[in-house]
Amino acid sequence: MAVIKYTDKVLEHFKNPHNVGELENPDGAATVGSPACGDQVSVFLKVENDKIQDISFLSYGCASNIATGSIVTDLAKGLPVEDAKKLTWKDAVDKLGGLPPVKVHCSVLAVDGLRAAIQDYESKHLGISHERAVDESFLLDELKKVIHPGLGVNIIDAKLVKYLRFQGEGDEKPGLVEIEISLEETDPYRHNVLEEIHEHLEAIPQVQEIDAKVVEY
Amino acid sequence: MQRWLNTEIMEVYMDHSATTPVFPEVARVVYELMTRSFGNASSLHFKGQQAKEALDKAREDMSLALGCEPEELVFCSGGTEADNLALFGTLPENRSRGLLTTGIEHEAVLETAHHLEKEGFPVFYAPVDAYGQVDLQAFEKLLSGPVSLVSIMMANNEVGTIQPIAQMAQMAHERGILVHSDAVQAIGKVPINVKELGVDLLSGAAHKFYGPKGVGFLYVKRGTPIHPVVFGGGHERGLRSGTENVPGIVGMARALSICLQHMKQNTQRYRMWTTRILKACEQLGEFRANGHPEQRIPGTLSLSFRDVNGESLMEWLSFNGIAVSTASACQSHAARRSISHVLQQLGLERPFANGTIRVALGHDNDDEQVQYFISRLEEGVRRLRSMNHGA
Amino acid sequence: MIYMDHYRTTPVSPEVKRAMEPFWSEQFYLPVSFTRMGTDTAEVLDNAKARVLTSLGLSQGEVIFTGGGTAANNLVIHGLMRDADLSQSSLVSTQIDHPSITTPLEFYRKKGAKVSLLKVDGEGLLDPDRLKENLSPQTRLVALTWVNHTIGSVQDISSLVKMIREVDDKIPVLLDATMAVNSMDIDMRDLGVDYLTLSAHKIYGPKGMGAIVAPRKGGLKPTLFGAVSESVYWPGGENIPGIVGLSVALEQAQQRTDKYSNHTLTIREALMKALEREIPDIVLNGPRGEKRVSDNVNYSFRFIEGESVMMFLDFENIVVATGSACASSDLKVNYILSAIGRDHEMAHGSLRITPGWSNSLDEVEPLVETLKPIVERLRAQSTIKK
Amino acid sequence: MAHKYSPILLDHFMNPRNIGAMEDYTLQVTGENPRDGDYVRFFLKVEEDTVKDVSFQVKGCPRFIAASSFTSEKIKNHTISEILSMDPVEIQETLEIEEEVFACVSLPLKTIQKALLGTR
Repeated sequence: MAVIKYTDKVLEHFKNPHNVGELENPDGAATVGSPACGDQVSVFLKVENDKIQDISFLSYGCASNIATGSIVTDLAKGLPVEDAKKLTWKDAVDKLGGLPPVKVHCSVLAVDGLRAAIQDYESKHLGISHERAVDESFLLDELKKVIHPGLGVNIIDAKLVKYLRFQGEGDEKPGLVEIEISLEETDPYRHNVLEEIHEHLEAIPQVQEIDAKVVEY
Repeated sequence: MQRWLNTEIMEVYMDHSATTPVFPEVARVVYELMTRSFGNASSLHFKGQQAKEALDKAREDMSLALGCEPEELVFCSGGTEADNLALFGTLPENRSRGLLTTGIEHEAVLETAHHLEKEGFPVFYAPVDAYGQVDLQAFEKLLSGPVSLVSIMMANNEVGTIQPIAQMAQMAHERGILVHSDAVQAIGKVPINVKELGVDLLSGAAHKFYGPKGVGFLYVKRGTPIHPVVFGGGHERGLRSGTENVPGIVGMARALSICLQHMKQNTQRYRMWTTRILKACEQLGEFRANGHPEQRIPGTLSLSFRDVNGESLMEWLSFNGIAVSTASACQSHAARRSISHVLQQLGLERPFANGTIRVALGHDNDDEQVQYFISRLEEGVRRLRSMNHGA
Repeated sequence: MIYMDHYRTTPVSPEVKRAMEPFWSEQFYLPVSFTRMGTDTAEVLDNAKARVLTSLGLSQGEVIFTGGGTAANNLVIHGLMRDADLSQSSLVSTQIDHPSITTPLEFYRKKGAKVSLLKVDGEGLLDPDRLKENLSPQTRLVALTWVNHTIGSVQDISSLVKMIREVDDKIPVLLDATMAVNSMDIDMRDLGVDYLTLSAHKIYGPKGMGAIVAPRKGGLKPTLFGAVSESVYWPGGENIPGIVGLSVALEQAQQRTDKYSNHTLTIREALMKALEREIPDIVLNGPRGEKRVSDNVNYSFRFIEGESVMMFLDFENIVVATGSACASSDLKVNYILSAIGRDHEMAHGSLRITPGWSNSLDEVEPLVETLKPIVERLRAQSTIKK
Repeated sequence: MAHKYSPILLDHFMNPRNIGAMEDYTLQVTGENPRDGDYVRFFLKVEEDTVKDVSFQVKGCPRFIAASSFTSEKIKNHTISEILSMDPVEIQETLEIEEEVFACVSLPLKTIQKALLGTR
């Protein structure tokens, strides 16, 4: 039964989250996730000589969404931008003393928000374009953000995605993503995983159509 | 009606195979959860958390006691529901393969097997010897038939014989066949480790081991393909929907742990009393003890007396304050069989089968009660025999 | 402590607890013919059945005690469909019925039956004409939940059943009365339904106990098999304390429906007024007034998510429920709120507050006073603004 | 429904009247229930068309023993024609046994009636 049991650290960061709010004219800002899926995070950065001088976040979501936002901004504050980029959702979860598998996706979202804000800063101030060609490896990285709530592991590492194809320019249907994902009929999170796949891929402009099939092998 | 009795009536309960009184400590735990921390395990808030923690702890304790992992236990309303889930939940939709069981199973498996036959599933019944143990050669031959599930009870409810489950599980697994065992009569009385038994599914019912009525479990080994038969909110990993009966489950776990603490001592007590009872029965003459002499649930005795009607002997004992059950009566009006399907399968001659009672000793019995029972039994048998051949 | 989640579960009442007491360790035997202990127990079961029938206005009929409310609904649905030709069978219910009705229906849809889960209006009420359109000679079952367990909408059962009977009086009607038993006086003689189901732990009775009550015997085929003792539908050793507990809880509930509905209605009205006065940007889920059951309040709080609100209330020892996906067992957003037209955000931000006997009017003000700053604070840190 | 023994039935079971064999009987007859091998053997002393004395041996369930005991008491000092007109339903009602469930209750009287008819 996915009834959530939070550690005291999580409750502490939930009750009194650090770095809440919106920075005046931030050097980098980004919003990831969506209220539709019950989870959204906005991260704001102020950078001085390549260090994160100030950072804040806003959140729409459950207790772990708020707690992970708080811990990630704590970890990133004062770090050189290059080191902040290396922060992983596992660092956040460990700092919080663990998260139930069903809530791991919140820490992924918070780290995602931080990286997106950094990319926003880099493209605005350093002219680095993060235009990455949208291909299968790009999609694989995106799908690594989809965590299976029962396992607490992303669907790529959990080897649930059995087939992935992206038709780019020159193929018959450019923009079409075909995925086969293995989920048992009695898996209570079957619906949730499919929804998250659509949420992540629909955010990519080059993706026109998503054909996600569930297989059972 | 008391006028001819020379001794005081003593209330003695010796039908523990039918049901058992709840341990006082278990009743207290159930009350506590029923009235105060009554939270629903599925809810999030701390009221729910209290129930959730109690449920998780119970699940852990029981899995430790049975030698499995907590997620491998599916809680339900009792042994009957667990057996139905084990059979209906694993047999293939296309009826290509069916069930291998025995003719001496408890109705919860036997009636389900009969229904499956009506639905077109192949069902095979392995023969048993005079003690009630499965004939392993015949069993092995039957395994080569269209079988996808073996369901054989760990111990028989009437004669107490314990089946060689581990051997049968090994033979079945060599052919990729799932194995379920109804262990309702064995749990709390003999040590059980599901990994050592090697079964894929195992059912139990709390009211047989001094736990609350209306709660039981099915052990489902991780990875066993099984689908639910009760649909709804997706509780118990979707295998048994419906709000968890937290007070019942916690009571069941507590009852099992108490039984395990007393198992060694109780087994010795029951063995000692069994020897004493059997000795008295031998002296009465024209007597059979049914079930395997050693591989039998300690404290379970199936006693057959020639030229005695089992129901009359039971009534005589009942009148003297002693509760036992009889396997030979149209007493179970629904079945209206003259003698039980188990005794028939064991090939017991009819004059003996008709005079059969089942005595199931329990935690709450003591020496004085056993002595009182023996004296009443002797008098009852002599009395009833005198009625028909002027002994 | 303010416990206002009685729709999730209720404590066993002292009277029910006392009634169950003898059957744990003293009178623990099962109904067995020709034994004193067994026949005493049989009488206890007969009295319990009689108590259930009379509480629901019946002098005779069938009472099937089951292992819970979900088990009761499954037993009726499987019992009607066991030997039916699924390709010629149609099953009808609504999109907002309880999962213990909609999920078994989905099971039969996958096996080839036609299943219509009808749309309801924005307040969760079923239009009789829409039901009428979906009745046909193949209709094997109409299953309805009297009071919705999330938004408290009360279906107009008498007119719905009257309409069904006009179309065809042989169509079996299952009515899940679980959330209606506390507040609504039930007389099954005028209700005209074939099977009524209920769950004990929602009416101050024990968990793990449910019941099916039918004016006429027969009609269902057994789908649970075992040693038949008192009931061919729920074989095996009877849960005597549970059965006694359910029957006493039902009797008590039905004797006090007026007192209960007045008690909870005053709290509900006060709570709704206070919330709408104190906290902006909130939307009531489900109907107002008569069409809403007396003991259910459900609001969506815009711009924030429900699990966080619940956790903060939890810290203050206030217990309510939420429709947020984050708090649900399968992370799915509350299907009932979606069915009445709430978008995901509104569904995530919903709170269900369900008072019961243990609550009083003077708990309303502290609850709202505690809730107000929580909502403001969460809105302040939310990514979505007005 | 769990059946219950009536007090009168229990009395006849615990204190069966006229139990035992008889030396100087004029007529002996045995009735057997094929289903479960229960049987009753009546010893009758018949003088001037009247049953002066009766005793019986029995192996059976409590209902069968009670019915045999009650029958033996009922036919004592009655004429053969009176006994032939007796109805087993009366026994079943006095002992409060649902006949349709326990057909064996009427076996004792029918056994005697068959035997007495034979002597005509």
